[in-house]
Amino acid sequence: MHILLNGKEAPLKAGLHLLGLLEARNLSPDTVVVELNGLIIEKARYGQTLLQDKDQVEILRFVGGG
Amino acid sequence: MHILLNGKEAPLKAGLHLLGLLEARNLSPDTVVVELNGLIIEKARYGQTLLQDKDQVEILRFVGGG
Amino acid sequence: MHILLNGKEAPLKAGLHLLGLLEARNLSPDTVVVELNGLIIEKARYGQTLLQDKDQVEILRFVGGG
Amino acid sequence: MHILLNGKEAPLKAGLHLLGLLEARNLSPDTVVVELNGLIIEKARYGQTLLQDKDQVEILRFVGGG
Amino acid sequence: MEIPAQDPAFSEKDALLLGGISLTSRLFTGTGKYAADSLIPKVLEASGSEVITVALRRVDFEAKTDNVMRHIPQTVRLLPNTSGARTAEEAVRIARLAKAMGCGNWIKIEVISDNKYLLPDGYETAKATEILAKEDFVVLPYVNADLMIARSLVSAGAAAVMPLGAPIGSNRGLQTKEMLRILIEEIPLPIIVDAGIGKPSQACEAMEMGAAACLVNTAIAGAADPVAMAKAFGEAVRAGRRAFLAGEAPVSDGRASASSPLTGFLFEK
Amino acid sequence: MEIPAQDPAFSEKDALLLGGISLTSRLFTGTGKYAADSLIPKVLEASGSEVITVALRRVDFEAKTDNVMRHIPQTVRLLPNTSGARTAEEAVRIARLAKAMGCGNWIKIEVISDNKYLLPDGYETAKATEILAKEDFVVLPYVNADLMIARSLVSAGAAAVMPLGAPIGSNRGLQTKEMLRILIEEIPLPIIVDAGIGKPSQACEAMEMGAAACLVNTAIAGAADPVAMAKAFGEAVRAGRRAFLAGEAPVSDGRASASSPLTGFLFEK
Amino acid sequence: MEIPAQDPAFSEKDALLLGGISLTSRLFTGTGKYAADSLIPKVLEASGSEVITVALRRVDFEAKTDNVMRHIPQTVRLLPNTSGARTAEEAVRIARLAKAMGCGNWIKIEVISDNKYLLPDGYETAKATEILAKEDFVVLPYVNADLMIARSLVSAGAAAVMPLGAPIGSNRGLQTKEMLRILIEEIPLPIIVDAGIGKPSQACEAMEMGAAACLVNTAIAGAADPVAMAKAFGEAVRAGRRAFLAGEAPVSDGRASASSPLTGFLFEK
Amino acid sequence: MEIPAQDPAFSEKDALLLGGISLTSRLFTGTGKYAADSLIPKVLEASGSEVITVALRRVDFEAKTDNVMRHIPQTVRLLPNTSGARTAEEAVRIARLAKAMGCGNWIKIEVISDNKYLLPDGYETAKATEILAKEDFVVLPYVNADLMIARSLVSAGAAAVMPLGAPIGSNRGLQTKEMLRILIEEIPLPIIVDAGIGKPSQACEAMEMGAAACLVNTAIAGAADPVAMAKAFGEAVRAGRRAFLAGEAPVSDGRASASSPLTGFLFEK
Repeated sequence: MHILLNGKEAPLKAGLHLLGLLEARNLSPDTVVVELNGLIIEKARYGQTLLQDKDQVEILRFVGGG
Repeated sequence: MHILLNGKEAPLKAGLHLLGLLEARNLSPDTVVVELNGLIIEKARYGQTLLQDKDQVEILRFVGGG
Repeated sequence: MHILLNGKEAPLKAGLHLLGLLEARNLSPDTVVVELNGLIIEKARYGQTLLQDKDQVEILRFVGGG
Repeated sequence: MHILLNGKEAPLKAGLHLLGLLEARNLSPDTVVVELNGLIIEKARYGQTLLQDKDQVEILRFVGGG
Repeated sequence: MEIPAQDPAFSEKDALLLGGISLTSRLFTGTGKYAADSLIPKVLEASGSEVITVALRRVDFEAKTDNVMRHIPQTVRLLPNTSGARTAEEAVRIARLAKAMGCGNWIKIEVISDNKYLLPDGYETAKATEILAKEDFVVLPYVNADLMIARSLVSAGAAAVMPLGAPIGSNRGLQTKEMLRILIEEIPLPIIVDAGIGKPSQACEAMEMGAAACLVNTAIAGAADPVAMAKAFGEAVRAGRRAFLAGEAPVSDGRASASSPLTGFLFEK
Repeated sequence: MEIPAQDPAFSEKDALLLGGISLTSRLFTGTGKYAADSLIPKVLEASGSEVITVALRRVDFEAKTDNVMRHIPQTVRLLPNTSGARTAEEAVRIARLAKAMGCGNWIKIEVISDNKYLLPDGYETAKATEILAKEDFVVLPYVNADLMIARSLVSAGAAAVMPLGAPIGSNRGLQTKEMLRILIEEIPLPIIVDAGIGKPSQACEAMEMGAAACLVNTAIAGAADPVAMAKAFGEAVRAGRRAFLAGEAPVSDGRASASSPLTGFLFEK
Repeated sequence: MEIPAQDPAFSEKDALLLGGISLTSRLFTGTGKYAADSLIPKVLEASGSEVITVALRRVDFEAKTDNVMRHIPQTVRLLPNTSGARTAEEAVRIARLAKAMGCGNWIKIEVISDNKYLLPDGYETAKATEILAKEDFVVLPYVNADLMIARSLVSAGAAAVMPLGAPIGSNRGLQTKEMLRILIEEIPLPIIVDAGIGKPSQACEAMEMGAAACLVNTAIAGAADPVAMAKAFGEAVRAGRRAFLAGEAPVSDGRASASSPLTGFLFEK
Repeated sequence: MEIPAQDPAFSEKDALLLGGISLTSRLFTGTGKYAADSLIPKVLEASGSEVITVALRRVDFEAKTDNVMRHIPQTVRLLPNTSGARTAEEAVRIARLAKAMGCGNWIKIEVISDNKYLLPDGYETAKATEILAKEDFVVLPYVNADLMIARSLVSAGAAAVMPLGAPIGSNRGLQTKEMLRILIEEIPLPIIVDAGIGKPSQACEAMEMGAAACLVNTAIAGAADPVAMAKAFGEAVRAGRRAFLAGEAPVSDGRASASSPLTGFLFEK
């Protein structure tokens, strides 16, 4: 099983939810926004959102810009 | 009977064709373009195009412009 | 007897010194500078400097300028 | 014997006049102007002007300039 | 009318190809605002202009007006404009009427809904361009100096792009210079600076920058001597084009550079 | 060499009288910095220039240099400069030597002690002008665009005033425009813009402002194609002069002004 | 962080109302290109800026990058941009994601498909503006200085219009001045000059012209001392605004006007 | 009067040393043309200016005029000018009279014989400077932006050089920018731009270029609200100076340079 994470393929462990994915990457939910298959996921639902094979996940955050 | 000629009402004599209208106004067909009810009329057909009550006629020509 | 005061003729009373001239015009010595016949007179000497017939007196002060 | 020719020392042969100096350098009198010890020499007198020890000779001509 | 003599070598090598024809002169002129239309042929002759704009208007039955076409020689290319149009649709209607006049298929698209600065509407202009280019018009759209609008005109099939230098008739010159330079560099169509050019030196500069041509009306028609001014513009446009081709000398960032030799001075020791 | 054909009517009516002669062309050219002096006659022919500058230098006995005079037709007026002079005295000495060359009595006074920007010394220039004018030179002094210096040159007997637009050879254009305008208005002598003109459009603008002539060297000599650039400058100077005489149309303070009629629109109700 | 003390009277009377809040400072700043993000709070403090832009990017799992938000005090208003968007659709998507970050509903719309000059696409920008304004975003669109585009943004519900002075990051100043002036006059929304401002004097001039605010990034981030430069921009923007309100003295068309009295001279007879 | 609070660190590090004193403010102000002299202390306070010019005139016995000195706090440095002088001799006479007023030994030399443009006479100014510098005046000569004149002032013992930006009172800005830049680079004395500055942005730009200070009169006195305008000029001069010290970011020759990252876009594949 794989997901497409920020445009790149990444292996997916069964039963992983979004919050787990963030924790695995050392990312605090406060500092990012997540889009799953084109839909924005509310921060409150990260713990309930299970990832599935071929999910497209975008994790973004603010960076310096003009 | 009336036509709308260049946006203003004008009386219409029965049986008048476009060429007659131009001649009555001293306009040479070569120097104008005519739109009848929104359709451009070919110069060659001015003599055959009879005017009817409530026709909208636009007679235009080139003027100085930038 | 006359003096030339700021370019204009003015009558001169005998025995008048510079300080008297200033006082007669309600001018405080602090606010002006005086040139007598082309020489600058020190403020301390206004009381001793007698005016004579045909003296050229210039009394100037600062005004707004750029 | 030497002359100072255009700021540099040059050996002088006795009896040389200006015209000879120019000819020796392949310069046509028409194309130059000559100053001898600070005085301009007329072209007509080049043949008569004998050079002497320590003469300061300037030979100039027009060049491209703006 | 005689086209004034020009350097033949120059013209041959450097024609402007536009709408399938080859133009020797890179000065386009307008016919508006002249004290008398009879000046127009003289202006054309003096300027050497081979392309001339006209507008389309209702015949005014009250006024005994002159027919401007009497004053335009058949040798020049007519470029009717769509002045009066406020939308793409209106511009298309005027363009079709203009073509029906039988004087060719060139059209200058002007879509303007702003009455104070007469600034063009790029989006409507692009829409009209697309429609008319498909109907085999040679479309010359008048637009703001905007790269994205210009690119949309390329896609729409324009024959050239005509960005403004300043508001129409203002004579304020190349106020949009920064963007004109970008258009000239980036757009693979002739860039013809239209509107705002007030002096020959400004037309000259546009050409030096690489513009393909300039369109001038008010600055000529409003001059005290329009015919002499027309000639001046013709010369200035040729000068600017020639300078562009000749390759300008580099500009210093401040320092001087002697034009006379720095050696051989009389006073050197 | 043939002087290129010009509008005869224009020339007759508008000659520049300078030093007792009447000039048709208002473009003066320099002879410095050319890749080869053999370009000079072609530059003269292409530009139409009738006045040309040269410098005076020591003959270099080591180098087999060309004689620049071989390339200058006798029909043009020679304008030697005093480049190299750092004081009035040195300028006077060079001027007298230049006159002794037998090519006329015109002299461009340059007194420069600044080696970086080559900016002229107005006071020394005025002193040299006064001395040389009394010796019947036709004196054309090169100066900063400074009204009081220009007035001192008038008193000193100059034939014209030649203010700079920007440092010599910089091609930076009319940086001193504000002061040039004042000189043109206030000084009762021809104002000939010298130095800094880098493009034909800048020469054109100087002429539109009312300058009597322009002197150009580096911008022509440094162009990729000097002969074509010379022709461009000739055209641009004529264009600018013609525009000045033709009376420019007024410049708007911002608003547009329609060039096509504002009535008779198809869409009026 | 303390907002630096400002003239209280000035601020109270002259707040900029935008998106329902009242801003004391009319300088908006960017957060891009800093040598270290830790400079950002110092720049904010020095400049007094109360609105700050950020971009939205994919988290880079390879790089151990800093979180820019750690450096942005909560007292300032966050203005995320849609950089990266090439179409209205992409801009809308980024805007929604940015809002989901929970830092407010302001959005700077940037739709750019030109990689060399980074010039914005007005039509796509207007489309995105319309969609987002309906979703209760406070929309600040970045566009070319084009009157018709600006009008379409008014209709679309923009909170302000942000025209460019010159290409992003170019530091070339107010190259579009002619059009900025027209936008300020004609558009009933705050005009915030964004992009191209390279020096405090240019920001000052924009404010003198009547701009509502300026957005500056590269000119601060690229300075040798960004914090000092931020302070300079803050002062310059206040100076320009104050001058606008104070009513500038009239500009002469050329003549002088003595600043000292013309009577009472010592030398009068 | 209180001098408004300024950044102490900034002031300490960057004082302008002139005539033996250390100045915190780099804005010099004039006292001419005010609707009422009672505005002067408010203008001083708002601007932070520490140097102020006055003129010397004959007392007018007919008019009951105010004494301007009543409105000038003793903490500011008085800079009398020699307005009215047409020669060096007249300027020297006025300078000595001004010094005899007992308000210090600073003098701004103005020698003007041109009544229309009020342009200064550099040669006479240098002569007066030389005489007065030997008499221990702190001499600040007002001159055209001319390198050779400025050098003669250095030799003559001037404390600073005060070149004009445009004619006095014209509010036309930094028309002499090209030459100001050269003076700032080449002259080892403070360059104080005097005359012509019409807007805070122009004063700011002069300071960014490296001018040591600006002198402003008409632009403040002629504003609708002179006190607010004075404050604006004070801020702008500080901003410009700070920018000069902060090291400006480089200016592009045309291209853009993204201020947001060019990687990590949402839409990358």
